[in-house]
Amino acid sequence: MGIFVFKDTRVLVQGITGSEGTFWTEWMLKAGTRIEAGVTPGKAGERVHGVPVYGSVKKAVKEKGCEASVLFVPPAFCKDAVFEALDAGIRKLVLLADGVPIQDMLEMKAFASEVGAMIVGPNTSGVATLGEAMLGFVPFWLGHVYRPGSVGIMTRSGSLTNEIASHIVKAGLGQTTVVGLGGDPVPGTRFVDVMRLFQADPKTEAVVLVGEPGGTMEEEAAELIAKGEFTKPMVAFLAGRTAPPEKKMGHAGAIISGGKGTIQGKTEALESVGVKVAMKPSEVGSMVKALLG
Amino acid sequence: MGIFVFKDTRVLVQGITGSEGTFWTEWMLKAGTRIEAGVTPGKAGERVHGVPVYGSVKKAVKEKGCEASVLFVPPAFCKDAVFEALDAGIRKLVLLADGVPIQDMLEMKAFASEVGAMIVGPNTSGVATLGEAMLGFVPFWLGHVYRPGSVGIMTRSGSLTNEIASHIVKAGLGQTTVVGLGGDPVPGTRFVDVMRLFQADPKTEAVVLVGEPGGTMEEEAAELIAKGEFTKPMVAFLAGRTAPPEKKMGHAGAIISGGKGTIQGKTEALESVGVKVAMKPSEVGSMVKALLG
Amino acid sequence: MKLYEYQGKELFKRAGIPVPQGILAKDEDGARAAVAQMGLPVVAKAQVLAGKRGKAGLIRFCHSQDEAVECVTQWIGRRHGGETITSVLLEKPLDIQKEMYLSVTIDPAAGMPVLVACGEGGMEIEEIASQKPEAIVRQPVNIFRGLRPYQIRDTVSEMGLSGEQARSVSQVMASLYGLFRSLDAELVEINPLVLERDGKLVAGDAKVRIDDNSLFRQKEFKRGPEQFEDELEYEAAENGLSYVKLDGNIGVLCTGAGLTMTTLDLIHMNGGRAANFMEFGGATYTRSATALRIALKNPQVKVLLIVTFGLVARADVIAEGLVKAIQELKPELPIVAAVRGTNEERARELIRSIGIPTYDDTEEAVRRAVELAKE
Amino acid sequence: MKLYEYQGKELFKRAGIPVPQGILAKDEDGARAAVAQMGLPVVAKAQVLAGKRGKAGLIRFCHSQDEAVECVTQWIGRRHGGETITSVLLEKPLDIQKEMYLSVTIDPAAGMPVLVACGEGGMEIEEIASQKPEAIVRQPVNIFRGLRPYQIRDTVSEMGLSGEQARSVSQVMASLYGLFRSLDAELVEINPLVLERDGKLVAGDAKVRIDDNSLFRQKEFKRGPEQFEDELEYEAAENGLSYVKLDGNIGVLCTGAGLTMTTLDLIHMNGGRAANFMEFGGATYTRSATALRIALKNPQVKVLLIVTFGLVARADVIAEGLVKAIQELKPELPIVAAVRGTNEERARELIRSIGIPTYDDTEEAVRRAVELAKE
Repeated sequence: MGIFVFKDTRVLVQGITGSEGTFWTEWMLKAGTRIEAGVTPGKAGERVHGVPVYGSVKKAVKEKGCEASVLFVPPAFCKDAVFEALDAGIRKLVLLADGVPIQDMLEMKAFASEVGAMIVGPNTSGVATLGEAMLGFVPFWLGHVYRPGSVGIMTRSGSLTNEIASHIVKAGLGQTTVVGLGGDPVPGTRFVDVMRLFQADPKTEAVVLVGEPGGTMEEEAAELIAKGEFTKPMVAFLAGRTAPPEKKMGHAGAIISGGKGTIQGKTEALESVGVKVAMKPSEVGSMVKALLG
Repeated sequence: MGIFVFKDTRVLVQGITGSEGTFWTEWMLKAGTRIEAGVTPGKAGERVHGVPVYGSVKKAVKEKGCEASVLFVPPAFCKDAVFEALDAGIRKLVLLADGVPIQDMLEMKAFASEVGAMIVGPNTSGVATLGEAMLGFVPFWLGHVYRPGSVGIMTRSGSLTNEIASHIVKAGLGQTTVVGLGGDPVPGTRFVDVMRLFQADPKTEAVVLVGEPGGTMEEEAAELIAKGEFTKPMVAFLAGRTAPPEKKMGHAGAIISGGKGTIQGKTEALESVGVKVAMKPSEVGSMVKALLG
Repeated sequence: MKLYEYQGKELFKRAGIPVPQGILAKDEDGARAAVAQMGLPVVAKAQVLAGKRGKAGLIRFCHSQDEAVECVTQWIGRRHGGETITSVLLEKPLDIQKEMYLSVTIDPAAGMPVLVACGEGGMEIEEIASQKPEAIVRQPVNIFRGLRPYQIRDTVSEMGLSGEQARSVSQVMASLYGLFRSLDAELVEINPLVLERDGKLVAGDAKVRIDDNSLFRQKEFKRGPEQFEDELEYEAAENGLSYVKLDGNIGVLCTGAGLTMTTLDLIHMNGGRAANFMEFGGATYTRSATALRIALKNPQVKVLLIVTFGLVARADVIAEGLVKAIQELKPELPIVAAVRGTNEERARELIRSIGIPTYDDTEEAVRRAVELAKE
Repeated sequence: MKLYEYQGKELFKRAGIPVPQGILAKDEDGARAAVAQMGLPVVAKAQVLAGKRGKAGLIRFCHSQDEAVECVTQWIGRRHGGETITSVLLEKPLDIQKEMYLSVTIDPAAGMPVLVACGEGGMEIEEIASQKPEAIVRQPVNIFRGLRPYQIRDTVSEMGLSGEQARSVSQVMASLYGLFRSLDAELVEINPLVLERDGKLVAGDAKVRIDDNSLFRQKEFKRGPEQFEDELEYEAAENGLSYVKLDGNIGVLCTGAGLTMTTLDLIHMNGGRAANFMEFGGATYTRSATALRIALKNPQVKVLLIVTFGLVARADVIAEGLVKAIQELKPELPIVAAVRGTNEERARELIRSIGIPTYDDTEEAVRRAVELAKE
């Protein structure tokens, strides 16, 4: 099991004929991902690593029943591609692009929430359910970093996640699903959304949260635990303890965040609800192991 | 019982301090309607026939828990008033205004369908559940026209509905709920929507459809019956058998309607699924009576 | 309200949709000047709001200045579908390679704007729609999100277009949708959308219909008498009344469109012929008086039939208005009335007090009116 | 990117939001001309992107032309928060009756635009927010439906305004939201929004921040060096790199913001001090080379620490780029590397081949770098 994407999830690759799309399609297939179709306007009829290419998402969904889409689409065109996918009935999306205009993201979020869809990203390395499927570019092939197991990872970072994941493996454990929320200020999916899924997944026994300064996602995670809606053991690692304070969006930013966002505040919030906060990446593995007894 | 509005439905009157709003609030109260609050921006604190007036729908909903709203608002401001009501959580609306811009109505429909709300109207005389509540200006006080009973009425007309209703009473029957869909080309609620409600209402034993030329609402009603989703006895009266053909919206109108819209076509569609179509208003009462055995 | 072709093309031009070079002529001088400026040949197109202008011979290819002048001078003043022609559009002819169809309108059942397109287009679009429905592409649009690039892409591809043609049709679609929204239109239609031999795309015609309910904010447009088939219809509309002249002799005054149509149906079933459709709200004295005055202006009317079943308006209020108007206008013809609703007893008294028979039943009143009309 | 006050006010003016009369001066002549044109007194406001300008004495009330000239000539060229002042805005002073606060920004948790308003406003808005939070009105906006009249009405009423004040603040709100959308802004802020004694409403200041990711379509704005606290930051940004100069001596090159911050944290925990934050994607040779070059430009750097854990980029590709750059630049300082990810064995070989020690473990590499920096 795991969450979000499974070996039988029928996946669409938007932008499959681009160089990135083509390159990562091969790796995603190797991860076991059931890629049923690709879409690139004007390239209908082609094939990429054996995957048939359609000119529109609607056609791909109609013919192949795709349920999830991973988008290798340049930032300027993400909004259109996401709208197209949502309009065609896709309800799980992984948006990899770095550089998506933030107001486009607001529109995508609004549309997704209207129809009850989940957008992971943008600016993420994607999602991998180890041993089942991978959407994006999580390096599942590094055996000393990723392997099937019982720990769910949700993260705002890319490379750091590999570092953390490698310590989980070093501790003799493995992962269920790794979800990269992405580094943008308005991610499509937040920690709390992923926690609800991990809570419901019987195979995930513990969850590792990889956080950063800024925003309120870590504080929301703590609130969800406080409300009793997430009850599994959790270890957090927060990068940026010594980072200079975030450049704020005028007074409005401070008003909106209500003073949240510092690593100190996040650490306190998480610890107050029983989350173990690691000070170094190398501590994460042993802390999880200890929690799982 | 009946449908849509009941004696315990907490009702809001938007535009309550206007002359129409004030006049009809008194009648609606007389009909038994549980009017909890009124709204007119800038008139918070006033009272109309004892009903407290708020400055915003949000406040009225918060303080009085209103679930339904009837709008005595000029056409130019209906969109804003409906958005305000939907945003505040109201899910049943009766839009009385005649002259609402059609694209405003498209926006209202889109918002309503996003949140699962029902807008009856515009350009309607409203909704009355006899003996329980009335939203709009259905003349429930005319005892030889309206009285509690077992027949649901759904109609595109105003005065004609009184004529038809009077023949139902003449036949010794009465009505559950009378729903005026309104005379505009894009009504917020269609025959099929009302039929689903009547189907679920145990007190409604038969339904009378009052139709007109143009549009496809009568044809959709026939389709719903054909699909087995509406199974109660139905009598239809269609006005405009001798009316000159509708002025079409260019070729596009014909393409969109697919040639539907004539009284002849509507009659055939309804009769083909067992609906009795009356030729004169005076026949409706006896036809319903015959169907109810 | 409908706009003339030349008005629609003016709007198209502003929105960046290419239109043929053209000049509006209103008289002989105008026609000569237009030809002098544009050169020959030209196409003369009478500016009318009703359809079927081609079949009526009101579009003509002119090889000489005299021919153009002839069209203008002969057409102007002529009647077509109830309206009088007042201007002729002279245009450079198009070098047609292919005709397509494009419109944005409202799908009432879905309650959404819809883009309708066809790669084949031309005059017979309705025929294509019924015989080859798969050639017609319908793209419903979420009004909040607007017409999106992927929808345009899908539509153009379903029209069978690619490359430069696809690109230029896409641009026209986006502009057309923008016009639809900004004009509060019920319809914006290009039929045909012409692809010329040199690859250029041009709107061959322009049909624009603005939502009457939006005229309070669409201040550019004013509804004039040319929008109506009859002067009386215009006068009625200006007074908030809905009037359509028919060819019978029973003048009809009713409340509500449904009751009015039913009354007309009943007249027909009883062997009579109505002189008009007339719906009056009846909320005020003035309205019923105005309605009466307009109905009586039709010289065909032999009998007046009044049928109301008050809703917003009280029956006695309507009756008072009618009585006042009748006393003032003193019509010299029989009147039959069925006035029902709140306070109908007093209404009946009032009407009877000036010697007009009243009925409780619409069908009875209609029968009596038909009898009187036959006398 | 942030805009200067004068740019923001120019945009406000275009959007119909009233701003004080003002002239931008860049030198003595400019200052004299401005005063000559506007009369006295004037307020001189240094144009800087950083905040706290008032506390730094960079806003001054000038009663004479000489005072204004003094501000302009003394301020220009001065440094404030990492930037050099290049212009001063001279404005007619406002006759303040009341100060309010108004902004449109993004609520990241809700993923929605939000209108933030306060009827009390002024300099201490953040203080109000923490001490009297009920005075701050937040109005989330559905981005498809936009800021609706009823939301403006509610906000203005919660601000405690009515009558003419309510009307004019409403107009400013609608315009401000329009600006927010059309500019792809992260923030448009008026603080203070001044109500003058004669009842006129004027934007006392203007803070506008455009989303960098939207600059490809917001062609009016170009990011220049003034947007960065340091020349190197600008150079890095122009090369798609994220660089922040810090005050330590360990130069850092990492992939990913999270790993970079973690490396900085580890350096700190081990008693060292980083010379910079530097995140390079590492997808191409050039990027790692450029990153290296920029990091070495800081003369404080005594040790270079490279930490990567390849994601999109293969470790060997990153290593190749680094090796090439090191061979070319020949830096005369110790380098420590922890390069992991796909093909890390080959990466390690490559790096070792030029005599640089590599580590498997980030924490070990950091410890070694800190040791070297202390030598």
